[in-house]
Amino acid sequence: MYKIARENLTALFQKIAADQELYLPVRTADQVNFGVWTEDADVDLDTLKSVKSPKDVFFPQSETLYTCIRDGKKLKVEPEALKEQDFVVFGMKACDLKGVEVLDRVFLSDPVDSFYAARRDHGTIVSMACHEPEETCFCKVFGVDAADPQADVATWMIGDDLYWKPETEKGQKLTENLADLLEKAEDAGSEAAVGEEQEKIRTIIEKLPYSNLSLEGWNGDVLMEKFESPVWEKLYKPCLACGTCTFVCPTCQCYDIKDYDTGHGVQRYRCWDSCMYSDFTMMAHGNNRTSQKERFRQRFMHKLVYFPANNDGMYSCVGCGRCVEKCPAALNIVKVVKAFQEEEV
Amino acid sequence: MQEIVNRAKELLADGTVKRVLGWKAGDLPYNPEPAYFEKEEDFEDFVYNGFCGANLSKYMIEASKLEGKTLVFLKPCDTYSFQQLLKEHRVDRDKAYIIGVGCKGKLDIEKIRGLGIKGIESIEGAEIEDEAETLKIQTFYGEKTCAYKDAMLERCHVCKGKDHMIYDEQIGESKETKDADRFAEVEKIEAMSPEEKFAFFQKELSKCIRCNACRNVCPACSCRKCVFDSNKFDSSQKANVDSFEEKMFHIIRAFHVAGRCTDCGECSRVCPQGIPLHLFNRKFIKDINELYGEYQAGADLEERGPLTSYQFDDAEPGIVAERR
Amino acid sequence: MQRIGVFVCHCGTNIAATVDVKKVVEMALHEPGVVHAEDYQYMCSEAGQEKIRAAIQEKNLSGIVVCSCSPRMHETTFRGAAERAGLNPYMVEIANIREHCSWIHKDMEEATEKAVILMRAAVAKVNLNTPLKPGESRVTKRALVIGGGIAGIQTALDIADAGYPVDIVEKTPSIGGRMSQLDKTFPTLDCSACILTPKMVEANAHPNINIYTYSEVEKVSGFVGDFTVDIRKKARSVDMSKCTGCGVCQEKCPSKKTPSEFNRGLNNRSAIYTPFAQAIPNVPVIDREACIKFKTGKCGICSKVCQAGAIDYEQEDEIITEKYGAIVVATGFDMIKLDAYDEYAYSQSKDVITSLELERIMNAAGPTGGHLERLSDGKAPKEIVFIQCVGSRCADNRGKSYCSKICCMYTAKHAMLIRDKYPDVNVTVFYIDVRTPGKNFDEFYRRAVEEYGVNYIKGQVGKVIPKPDGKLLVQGADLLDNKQILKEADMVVLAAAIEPNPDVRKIATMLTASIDTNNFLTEAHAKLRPVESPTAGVFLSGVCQGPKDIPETVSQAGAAAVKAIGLLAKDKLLTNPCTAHSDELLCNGCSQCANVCPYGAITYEEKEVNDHGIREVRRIAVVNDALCQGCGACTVTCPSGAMDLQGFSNRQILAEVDAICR
Amino acid sequence: MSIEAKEEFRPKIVAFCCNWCSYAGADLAGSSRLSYSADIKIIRVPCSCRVNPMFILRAFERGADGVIICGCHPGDCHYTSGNYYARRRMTLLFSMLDYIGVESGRTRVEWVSAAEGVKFSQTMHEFVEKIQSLGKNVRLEDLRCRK
Repeated sequence: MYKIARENLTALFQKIAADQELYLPVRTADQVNFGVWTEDADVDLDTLKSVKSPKDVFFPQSETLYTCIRDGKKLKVEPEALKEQDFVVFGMKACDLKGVEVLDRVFLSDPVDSFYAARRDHGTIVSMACHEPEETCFCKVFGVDAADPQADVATWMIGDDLYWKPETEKGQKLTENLADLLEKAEDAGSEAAVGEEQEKIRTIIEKLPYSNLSLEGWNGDVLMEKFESPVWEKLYKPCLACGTCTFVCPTCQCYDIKDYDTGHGVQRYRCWDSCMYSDFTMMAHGNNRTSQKERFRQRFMHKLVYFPANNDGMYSCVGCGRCVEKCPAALNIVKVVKAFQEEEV
Repeated sequence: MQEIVNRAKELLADGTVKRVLGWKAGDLPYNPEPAYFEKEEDFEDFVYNGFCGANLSKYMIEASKLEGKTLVFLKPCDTYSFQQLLKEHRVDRDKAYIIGVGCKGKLDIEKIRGLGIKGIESIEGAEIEDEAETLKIQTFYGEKTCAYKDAMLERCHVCKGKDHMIYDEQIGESKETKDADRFAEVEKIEAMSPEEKFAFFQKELSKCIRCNACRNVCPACSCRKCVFDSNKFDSSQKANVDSFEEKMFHIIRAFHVAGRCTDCGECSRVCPQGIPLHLFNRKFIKDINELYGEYQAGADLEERGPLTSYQFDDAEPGIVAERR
Repeated sequence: MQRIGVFVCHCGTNIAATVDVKKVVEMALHEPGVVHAEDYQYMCSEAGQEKIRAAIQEKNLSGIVVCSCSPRMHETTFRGAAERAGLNPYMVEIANIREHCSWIHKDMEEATEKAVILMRAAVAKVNLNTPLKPGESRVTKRALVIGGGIAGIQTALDIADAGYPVDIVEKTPSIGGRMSQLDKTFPTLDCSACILTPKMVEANAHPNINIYTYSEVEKVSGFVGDFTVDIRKKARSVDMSKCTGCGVCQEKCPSKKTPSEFNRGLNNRSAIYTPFAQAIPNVPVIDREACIKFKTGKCGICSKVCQAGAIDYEQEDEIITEKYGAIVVATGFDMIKLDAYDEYAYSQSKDVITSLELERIMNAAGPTGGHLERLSDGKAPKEIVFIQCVGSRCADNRGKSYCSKICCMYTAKHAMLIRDKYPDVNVTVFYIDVRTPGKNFDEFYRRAVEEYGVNYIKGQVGKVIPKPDGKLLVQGADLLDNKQILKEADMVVLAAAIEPNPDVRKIATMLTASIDTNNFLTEAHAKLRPVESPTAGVFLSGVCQGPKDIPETVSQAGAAAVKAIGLLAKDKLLTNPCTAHSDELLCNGCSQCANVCPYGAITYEEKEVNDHGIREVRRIAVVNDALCQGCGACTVTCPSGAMDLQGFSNRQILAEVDAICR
Repeated sequence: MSIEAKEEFRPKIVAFCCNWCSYAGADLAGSSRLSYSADIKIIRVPCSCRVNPMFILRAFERGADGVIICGCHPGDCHYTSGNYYARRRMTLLFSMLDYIGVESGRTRVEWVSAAEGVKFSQTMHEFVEKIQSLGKNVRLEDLRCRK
């Protein structure tokens, strides 16, 4: 394990950014999101949750796939190059790491998404334990340990020091590169400090209102029963059919492929899509989910039933709580789970 | 609040209304959701407190399609939206039983979070009966306090007034909350140099994730299908990050609601990225007031909107350059 | 995708001299969708149109672009050519590479580059064109003529003779107009009243003509073939059906201090009056502002003396609503106000008069009984100075930029008449140029100079100074002799510019007829459609369109009548198919479009729609094709884009924008 | 950048002209041989009220440097009231563009009648000069549309 004084973090970021891109939580116009580090970026490591999850480091909100360039009646197709440079993501939380695991299931299983795979290959993740978990967090429900974020490097911000623990080869390599800035912290005091911080985090997590949410009864076996439940009819009503929950979610992975006519060609790009939108998977005959109830149901059925059924029981919710914070109609996955519990009681 | 509940139950029981549209308590101290109540026992969860900022008038579009009357609780500012919707034939007056409820200013959880208050367990002082000046907030990291005013939604500081524009009956008292000039923020931007203005909006809009929450919550954006969702203009609803389309979306959205926007402030309330979207709408309102005479959308049913009427001697578009 | 043909016209050298037409053809062939491109000397010619026809049929074209002159010129021609080849005429787009390109650019490379871009925009648009079919609308077989001067009378007579009913609306109490105020007419010197009065009588007696005098057009709605017009018949206070026109009331009327409009204010008339002896109808009106009965409630003499019992103080304005298929504007002209020309002392001296006032003085029925005399002292003038171009051909904003056209000739007429009747009077004319184009015009002018010894001086008058002895001192310049001239005159006559009747602006607005900066009504085409307004169904007769003398006015009146007759002869009209349409799946039923529609063409209906499987009854906007004129106001008001305009759809215009900005 | 800046700046300008007045005015300018810059490209619309703010923003998005809308003089609209609506719409739109930091000279409305060929030509002259002085539109351009 290593450590570095908080005041030296800027030097650390400078060093990392010297030869690769560095993504970390940056405050812009009063909101914290993951962004590229620059000298004048307002880095914010204290805000627990970025508004958007950092998933767009690996799966950007929009990315060009290829470009067609028109020359008279001829077309030239130029594929977009895959990510070739290494980069570092700093400050990902345990829930968001779990989110990446979910995305890996989708994009790295056959057929492999080459754009995503290239980003994963070139990215080194430095995580950060959640210093002060909040009431909207429920990562524990999905077996996430906010106190021990497993990544290439795990870090803990304790007081004025950042404790740094490489956990993979990639992490080791990054650590070596930063050797002159990181101070060894193999002593018992450091171990104890981290242990104490972990304990503190876990204690708070135990107390959080959603931590003991039960997911009993949410699996592939009850698919039809859940699907046909009358509960949805009541639940969806306040839903405004916006895409907020989808776009702040670390695991939502649906995208649309669209063409942008540049006037002298076409850029084919993909962009995040939301199953809450009325034109999601719109086809010539219309939409196969014609009502907002169906669309609303889809999102939660997918996270809690279909996905685990197809992925060895892995839910595609990680309990980050962003949807709890951001839904304009105060709806969220917790309310859904609770509503079913009440109904079943 | 009990008065509201009792009256609602009464109207439901005597068959005047088939359902009640109100707010249901959430599982956190601050997240009540809009909900329908159809049976007496449903009212256990009914709540009307400082966090019931959601404007229920837009839900009345769908409720108007249901059989029978829907009782809806509207705050003073919500009634402007309802009336504007009525003017545009989007809601059915005969399907609505409107109870105008009092308002003492609504709270913004983001403002509370912005004060560094996190890990919230409970909040005291947000109930409608409370006359508290201060919110007492119990958190996992100790007890915090916060002035009610400091936690209020931006729109309440520039409140249009506590009169209901349309209602069947009124329950509850209101408290004046206006303590700021409605156009001060707009004027601040107007005074900037073009470079500063551009930088300001560029920075704000670069956060936009095109989640459409602003549009979908907006009572004026009541189109069955938004132009940005249809192929009528080859315009796309979905994000292409940091491209011109974000600006286009917000300008066009503001333009489409110009003269119809009641300034209910829902767009800014729901934006997950905290973009002050009301600054677009309010700019149009300010221009309309200055150029075509004071106009408040939703204040009446008869007056023609400013963009569907004209005067022979209206200002020429060149006035924009002259005013600078 | 369409199969598009592009046809590039040389227009002789009009286009080809500045635009490399071959290059445009070559570039067109590069455009997606273009399967044929060619150029030709004159695309509008028979041979050019044949090329279009052949290509459409041989290459199975689904749309064509003609790069040529303005669509305002030949769009109809090329649409016709397409239609004859079996292509829907609305699958034709024009790229205007003449008026908007070759004629205004000198550099060939620049002009060619622009022509290519304009061609691309048209190709991009036609790619999105859809075949359109015009609808039909009915024609009300009745015409309205606004203005009862010689122009209006002639137009009405011609239309009526063709068998169609015509209404004339005249603002003043009698028809006759300016011509009735004239004494003699040039170049034949026949008596104006003698040739006008029979026409007035004929119009009055014509079974197809109905005359509303003392009336004004108040409101116009509708469109070609189907206008609805509100006419305000002002209260005459005299029952037209009872009055015998005996004139006793006018004699006995005690209020006789109102300046006579007909005599240009040179003398007074009574409060109950007919403007002039030959007035039609010969029924007086009571000027309520001058009438003692109306002002004080006492008097009522006219009523007492009227044996027919025609006086009706209670009469009220009446609004008549009538439908018309065609409207002819013949609102005529007036002299400009001379306030801006103080140097000529018009307002200071009674002996400085306008030419029209001189007409009245010379007229036997005028204020002096036809005797040429000074209005100040009644003495016969010995020295008369005419000043030309007062307010005409003006370089500054004081007057009019145009030539009033009639002044040179009427001044020659006045000079000649004076010299003929009063050989002892000296007549001097100050002029800028003497303009005499017209049959027998120059001969007429030369007679004035040569036979009658009128003294013409090329030069302008700087000032007219009234002297204490009653004479007028004229300060002028003789440009040919290059000297200053100081001349004493007994009378100065100003050839004031003429301008359209000030009311024409109001009428043009009602008719949505366009008007130029001088308030003359604009013709649909300066050369080829000189008597039609760009607004379909509205025709122009007389000076409302531009300065004219009587023969020209009468010819134009006839031409306008023919155009109106041509329209009225049709049973049905094809309507413009470029109308708005509402997409029922997108329509919110919010009524905003109806709020801005100037034609009331949008209504709403409750309709069951099937929105991709969702069936529900919705309030939907419905456009009445026959009423919609295709302005597009609704399309921009509609937030959801449900309302779109055929032929100018959102996507078509965006395609043009994209092509231009590409 | 420096190389680009040295190149002659040829602005792209879109002119929306109403069919009845301004398009005819442009025709008159043509037949009177009153020249103006070839940078102006005219799109014919039935009436100035047909111009959707979307069209204007789209032009800027696609790299236009200026957009001018020409219609009949107030009171002379072929459709009686179209230009009045256009006037309000454009005033508000231009004000909004100014508000978000777009140079206010990039957009203009001018009323040109069918008889005003001279005015049309002069207006276009002035507008091109204005755009020349403002330089390239970078604030509203979508970079993807660059060649």
